[in-house]
Amino acid sequence: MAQLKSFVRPGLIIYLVVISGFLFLPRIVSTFNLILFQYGITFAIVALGFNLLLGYTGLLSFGHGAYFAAGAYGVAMTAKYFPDLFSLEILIPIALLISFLISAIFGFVCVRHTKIFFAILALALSMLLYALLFKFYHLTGGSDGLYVKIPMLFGHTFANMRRPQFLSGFYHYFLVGMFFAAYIVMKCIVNSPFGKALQAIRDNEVRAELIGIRVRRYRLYAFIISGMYSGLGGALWGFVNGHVTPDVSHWIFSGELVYMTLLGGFGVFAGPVVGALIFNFLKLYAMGSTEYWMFIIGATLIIIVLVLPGGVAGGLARLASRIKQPSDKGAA
Amino acid sequence: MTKKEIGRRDFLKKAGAAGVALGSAGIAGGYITPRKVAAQKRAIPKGPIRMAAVSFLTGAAASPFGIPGMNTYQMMAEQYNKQGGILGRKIELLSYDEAGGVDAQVKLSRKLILDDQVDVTLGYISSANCKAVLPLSDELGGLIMAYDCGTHELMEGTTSPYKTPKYSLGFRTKAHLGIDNIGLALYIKKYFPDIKTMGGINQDYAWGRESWLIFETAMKKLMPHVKVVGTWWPPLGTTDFTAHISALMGAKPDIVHSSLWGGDAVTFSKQAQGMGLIERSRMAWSRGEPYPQEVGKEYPEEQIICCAGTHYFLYPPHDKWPLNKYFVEEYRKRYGKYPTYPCYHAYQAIAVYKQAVEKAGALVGGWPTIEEISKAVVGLSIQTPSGHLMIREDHNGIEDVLVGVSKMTPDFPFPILDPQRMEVYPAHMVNAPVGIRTVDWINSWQS
Amino acid sequence: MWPIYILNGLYFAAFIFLISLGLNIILGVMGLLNLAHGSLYAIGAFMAAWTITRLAEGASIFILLPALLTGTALAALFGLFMEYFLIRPMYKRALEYQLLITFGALMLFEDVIKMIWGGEAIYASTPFVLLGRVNILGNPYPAYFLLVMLLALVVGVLIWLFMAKTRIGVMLRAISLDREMATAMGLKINRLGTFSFVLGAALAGFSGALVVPTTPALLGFGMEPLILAFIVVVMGGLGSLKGALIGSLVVGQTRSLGIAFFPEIELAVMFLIAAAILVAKPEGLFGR
Amino acid sequence: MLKVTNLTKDFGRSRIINRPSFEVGKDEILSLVGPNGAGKTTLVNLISGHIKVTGGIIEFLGQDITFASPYRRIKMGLARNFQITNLFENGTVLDNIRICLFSNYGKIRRGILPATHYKAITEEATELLDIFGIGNKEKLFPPSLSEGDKKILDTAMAFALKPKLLLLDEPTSGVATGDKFKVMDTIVAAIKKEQVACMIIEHDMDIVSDYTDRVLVLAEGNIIADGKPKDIMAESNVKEILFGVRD
Repeated sequence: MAQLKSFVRPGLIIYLVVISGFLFLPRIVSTFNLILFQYGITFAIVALGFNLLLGYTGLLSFGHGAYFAAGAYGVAMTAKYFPDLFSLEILIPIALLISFLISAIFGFVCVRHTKIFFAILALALSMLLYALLFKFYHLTGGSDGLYVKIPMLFGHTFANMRRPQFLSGFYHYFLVGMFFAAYIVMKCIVNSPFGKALQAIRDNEVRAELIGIRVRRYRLYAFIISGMYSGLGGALWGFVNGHVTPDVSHWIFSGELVYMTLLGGFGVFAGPVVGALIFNFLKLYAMGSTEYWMFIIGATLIIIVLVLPGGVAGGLARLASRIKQPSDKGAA
Repeated sequence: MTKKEIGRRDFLKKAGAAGVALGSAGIAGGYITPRKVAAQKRAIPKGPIRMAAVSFLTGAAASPFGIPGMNTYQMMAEQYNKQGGILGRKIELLSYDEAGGVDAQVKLSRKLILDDQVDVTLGYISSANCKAVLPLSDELGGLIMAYDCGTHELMEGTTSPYKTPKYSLGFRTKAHLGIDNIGLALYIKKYFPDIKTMGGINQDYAWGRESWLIFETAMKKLMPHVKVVGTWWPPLGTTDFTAHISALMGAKPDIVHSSLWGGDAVTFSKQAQGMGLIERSRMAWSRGEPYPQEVGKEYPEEQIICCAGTHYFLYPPHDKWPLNKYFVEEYRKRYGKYPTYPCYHAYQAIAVYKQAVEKAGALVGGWPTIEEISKAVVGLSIQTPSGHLMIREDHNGIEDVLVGVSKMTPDFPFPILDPQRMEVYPAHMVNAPVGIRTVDWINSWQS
Repeated sequence: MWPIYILNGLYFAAFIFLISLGLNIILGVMGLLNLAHGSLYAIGAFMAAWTITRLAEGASIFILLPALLTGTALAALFGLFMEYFLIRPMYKRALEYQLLITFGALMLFEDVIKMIWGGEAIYASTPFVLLGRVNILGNPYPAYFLLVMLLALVVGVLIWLFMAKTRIGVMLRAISLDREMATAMGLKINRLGTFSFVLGAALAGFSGALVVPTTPALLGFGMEPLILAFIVVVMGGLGSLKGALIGSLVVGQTRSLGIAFFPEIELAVMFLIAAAILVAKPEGLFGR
Repeated sequence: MLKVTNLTKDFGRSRIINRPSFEVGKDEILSLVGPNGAGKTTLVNLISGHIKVTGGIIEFLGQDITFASPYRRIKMGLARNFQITNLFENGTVLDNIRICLFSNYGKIRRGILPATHYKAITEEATELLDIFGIGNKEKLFPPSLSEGDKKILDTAMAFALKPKLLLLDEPTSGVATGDKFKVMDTIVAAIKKEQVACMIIEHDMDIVSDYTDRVLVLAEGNIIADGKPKDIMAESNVKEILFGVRD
C-alpha cells in the first residue's frame, strides 16, 4: 500500500481529472475535434517513446517515422494479406513485433554513433525504409499507400458502423486506455534503475561506461523501446486515419515528431504529450486559416527554439543545465 | 420559390434549347420534367450550397491541370448562380489545394465533411488521392464526386463479376483510364500496324501502374507480336528524367506509352526532345491533350495523343455541337486559353451534381438528402461540351474516346490533332460492362 | 548506350556534388547539419529561372551568366541572413536546437519561395534548348549536361585550391579538424563560421541555378537532392571533401545505371548501397 | 594483483607511455608521482580501459585484460575516479551513488519498479555517503557542491563499485590545502576498512609520504624509481625531476 502511495503520490487528482476528461470527450466536443484529439493522442504515445531517447538518453533521432511506419504498415499489410487476422488483439502485438524488429536492426547500426552522426544515420535509415515502401508498389501500394478498414475485436465486428461512430465509440476508450497504459509503463521505465542508467548515459557517457554500464547496449535498449512506442502509435494512428502512406517514413514526418517533443518540452516527462496534442491543433488550424501554413509552423518552431527552449511544459531549470552540458563534456 | 416556377423555367430553357442558344441551355442543364405529385413539401435551406472544389493549385500539376479545372468550377458556379443557382440556392464555391500528398488530403476531406459540413466535394486529380478519399464518403457520410482521376480500380471489385456500387456516396463523373489506353491500342493497331516493340514510362503509383496494365493487356490482345522492351516508373513529381530517357533510348522501342501528366509530362517532353528520344521513338500519350498548348510551337509533331474522352476544344465540331463552341469561347474569353480536358471534367462534375439535385429535388419536392441525390445520379445522362456522359450503376461515368496525332497547322500557335487522322471510339468499344473488371473484359475479346 | 548511361551518371553526380560540397563544408566547419540546405538550392533555382524567363526573348547562351550570378547571390544572401539571425544564437546550444532551427528555416523558406514566385512551376529551358546536342559515339547527348559537368569540375577544383592554398581555407580546415585547438590558436571561429555558411549557401544556390534550365523550378524542389546529398555525406564521411566527390559519383552512377537496369527498385538500391557502406565502415568512406 | 608489463601508448608519432613495468600487490596503497606530462593520467586511462593500449600487457588477478572492455574490468574489480570530476550532474548526490550500486549489483536492467523501491540499495548508499562524510548533502545536485565534496563524491562512486583495486587520479587536486588531509583521511580510512588495494596519483609529497606504502616515479612515460616514500625522496635524480632541485 505504501508502495502504491509513493507511486502515484500528489499527481493522483490531476491524473483522475485528465482521465475522466479524456473519457468524457466524445460527449463534449464535435466528432471532428474528437478525431483531431485522437490523432494527438496517438502522436502523444510516439512522443513518450521518442522522449525516452531524446530527453532521457540524449540521442536525437531524425528517423523515428520509420518505426511509426513499421507499426502502421504492420496493420495495413495485415489487412491486405491476412484479412482474417484483422482483429485488434492480434494487430497490436503484430505492430509491436514489426517495430521491434526494425528498430533493433536500425538501432544496432545507429547507436554506434552519437550526436549529429546518430541523427543523420537515423535519418538515412528511415529513408531506406521509405524507399522500400515507395518502390515495392505491388506489395505496399507504393505512394498510394494502403487503406485500413475498421478492425474487429475478439470476433466482434464493427462492420456496419461508419468510422466516426467507431472512433467516438469503442475505439476512443481503447485508445485512451492504450495511452494511459503506455504512459504508466514509460513512467515506470524512466524512474527505474534502468531509466536512471539511461539518464546517467545522457549526462556523462564516459563515466557511465566506467561505472559498469554498457553504454552502447543500453542505448540500443532505449532505441528499441522508443521504436516500439512509435510502432504502437503508428498502429493506433492507422485506424484513426484509415489510410497509411510511405510519407510517415519520410524524414519530414520524423522532423515533426521532434518538433512536437520540443514544443512540449523534453525536459519534463509529460511535456512531449502536451506538445503532441498542441501540435496537431496548431498544424490543422494553420492549414485551415492560411495558404502559408508552413511559414506559420516554421516560424513558431524558430520562436520556440530561440525564446522558449524548455517548451510549453517548460523546465527552465533543466534548460540551464543542458546548455552547460556540452562545455563540461568537452573538458572531460 | 415554388416547384411550379422551377418547372416553367426549365421548360422555357428546354424550348430555348431547340433554338440557337443550345449552349447556354445545356449549361443550365434542365431536362427534368417535374412530376405533379403533391408530395410532402420539404423546405429548401436558406443558405448557399457549400461546394468544396479540390484541385492542384500549387506544384507542377497546377498550371497545366489543377488551375484550369478550378477555373472551370468558378466559371460554371458563376453561370449557375446567374441563372438562379440550384433549386434556388446559390453555390458558394470553396477552393482547396490538392497538393501535399495523400495523407494531407485524407485529413482535409475529413475536415470538409465533419467540420465544415460541405454539401458536396468535387475534386481530385491524382488517382492516389481518389483511392484514399473516396472510401471516406461512406465512412463519414459525405457526398464526394471525383472529377478527374483515372484509376479503374477505384470502382472495380477484385473479381468479376463484382458488386456495384462500391461506395454509395462516392462517384466519378467521368470514364476511367480504360478508355484512354484501349483507345490508344485500337488507334495504334489501325495507324501503325508495323510496330514491333514498345516500352513504357509511367508514374510510380496507381495511375501509372494501371494505365500501363490496361495498355499492355489491350496490346497483347490486339497486336500480340509487339514485344515489350522495358517499362520505367519515375515517381510522381520527378524533375529529372534524363536517366529514364537514356534508358528508353537504349531500349529502342518503336512506341513509348506514357501516362505522364501535369508538370511531369511537360518536363519529360522537354528533356526527351533535348536528348533526342522523340526522333527515335514515337510517343503515345494516354493523356496528352493539354500539352501542345502548354508547350507551344516546340511541341513535336506526329505524337499519338489521347484526349481522356472526347474532350478537345475542336471536337465535337463547333458547327455541329454549339455547346462546345459556347464553352470554348466563354473559357477563352475569361482565361485566354483554350479549355483542356480537366476543364471538361470539371464541367461534368458540377453539371452532374446540379442535374442530380434537380432530379432528386423534383422527386421529393424540396431539397434532397445526399442519399437521395446519390440515387438520382445513377442513370443520369447529360449533354456536355464534349458530347454525352452517362453515369452507370457502378457510379462511374462512361464516355467515348478521341485519339489523334499532333500536327502543326497555320491556324494555331501550337500543334493540333490532325483532323484527317482523328478517331472516335464509342463508349461501348472502350468501356467494360458493369460488374466486369476491365482486364477480364479485355481478355475475353475475340481476336 | 553505355557511354550515355555513364555520362548521365556523371551529370547527376556533378550537381549532387555541388550541393553536398556546400553541405559538407558547413558540417565540417560548424558541426551543423543544415536541413534547410535544399531550400537554399531551391532559392538559387527559382531566382535563376526567374532571371532566365525575364531575359529569354531572343537571348543567347550567355543568358546563363546573369542567371547563375543572381541565383548564387540570392542563395548566399539568404544564407547570410539565416546564419546571422538563426544559427548564431545557437552556437552554444545543444545539437537538437541547432538541427531544429534549420528544420524551422526549411519550412519557412518553402513558403517564402511560394510568396515570392508563386506556387506554379517555372520553366526556364532556354539555355538548355540553345546549346542543342552533340554526338557522343553515335548517340545524341545534350551539350548543356556537358557544360554542367565542366562547371562543377571547375568549381570543385577552385574550392579545393581555396582550401589547400589560401589562408582562410587553411583556417577553415584547421577548424574542421580540431575545433578546440583552433579556438586555442586564436582563430575567429564565429566569423569563419559565417563565411563557411555563406560559402555553402552560395554553392547550393549555384547548383540550383545551374540545374534549373533542365528541369522546372517547383515547390519542394530541394527535397530530393537534399536527401541524396545526405546520402553522399553519410557515404563519403562527414565533413570530408574527398568523400563528397566519391560519394556523389557513387550516387550518380547508381541512379543512372540503376534506372537503366533495375528500374523497379532504383531508389532502394541507392539506399541499400549506402546502408552496406555504413555497416562495413560506419564513419563513411573517408570519415574520421 | 595488477601486473603491467612493457606497456606502450602512442598518440600519433609521440610515445606517451614508454614500456613501464610494475606490479601492485594485495592491500597495497601505492602512489604514482611524476612531473606534468609524464603520462600518469594516461597510464590510469590505459589500466581502466578508458583508452586503447598500443603495446604491452596488463594483467589483473592473473588474467590478461589488455584488450578487455571497461565493463569487464569493472566487473573484475577495477574502479577509478577522475582527476577532473566526472559526475552525473542532473542527478542528486544520492542518485550518483545509487546508480553505481545498481550497476555493481547487476540490477541496472530492472525496468519496472522505481529506483526508490530498492530500499537496501538506498540504505547502503546513505551509509556510504556517511562513511565519506557527505551524508548530509545527499539531496544536493553536484554543481552546487564544493570542489572538495565533488572529489569525495567522485571517489565514493568508484568505491561504490566494490573494487579490489581502486585507481585514484589526484583525489585532492582542487581541494583547499587545509582540507586535503581531511579528504585523504576519509578516503584512506574507507579503503583500509574494505581492504582495497589502491593506486593514487598525487603531486603533494606530504600526502604521498603520509598515506602510501610505496611510490612509483614516472617520467617521460617510464618508471624511473620504485620504493618506500622515504627512500625515494632521498634519491637525487628523483628530486631533480620532481622539484627541479639539484643537489
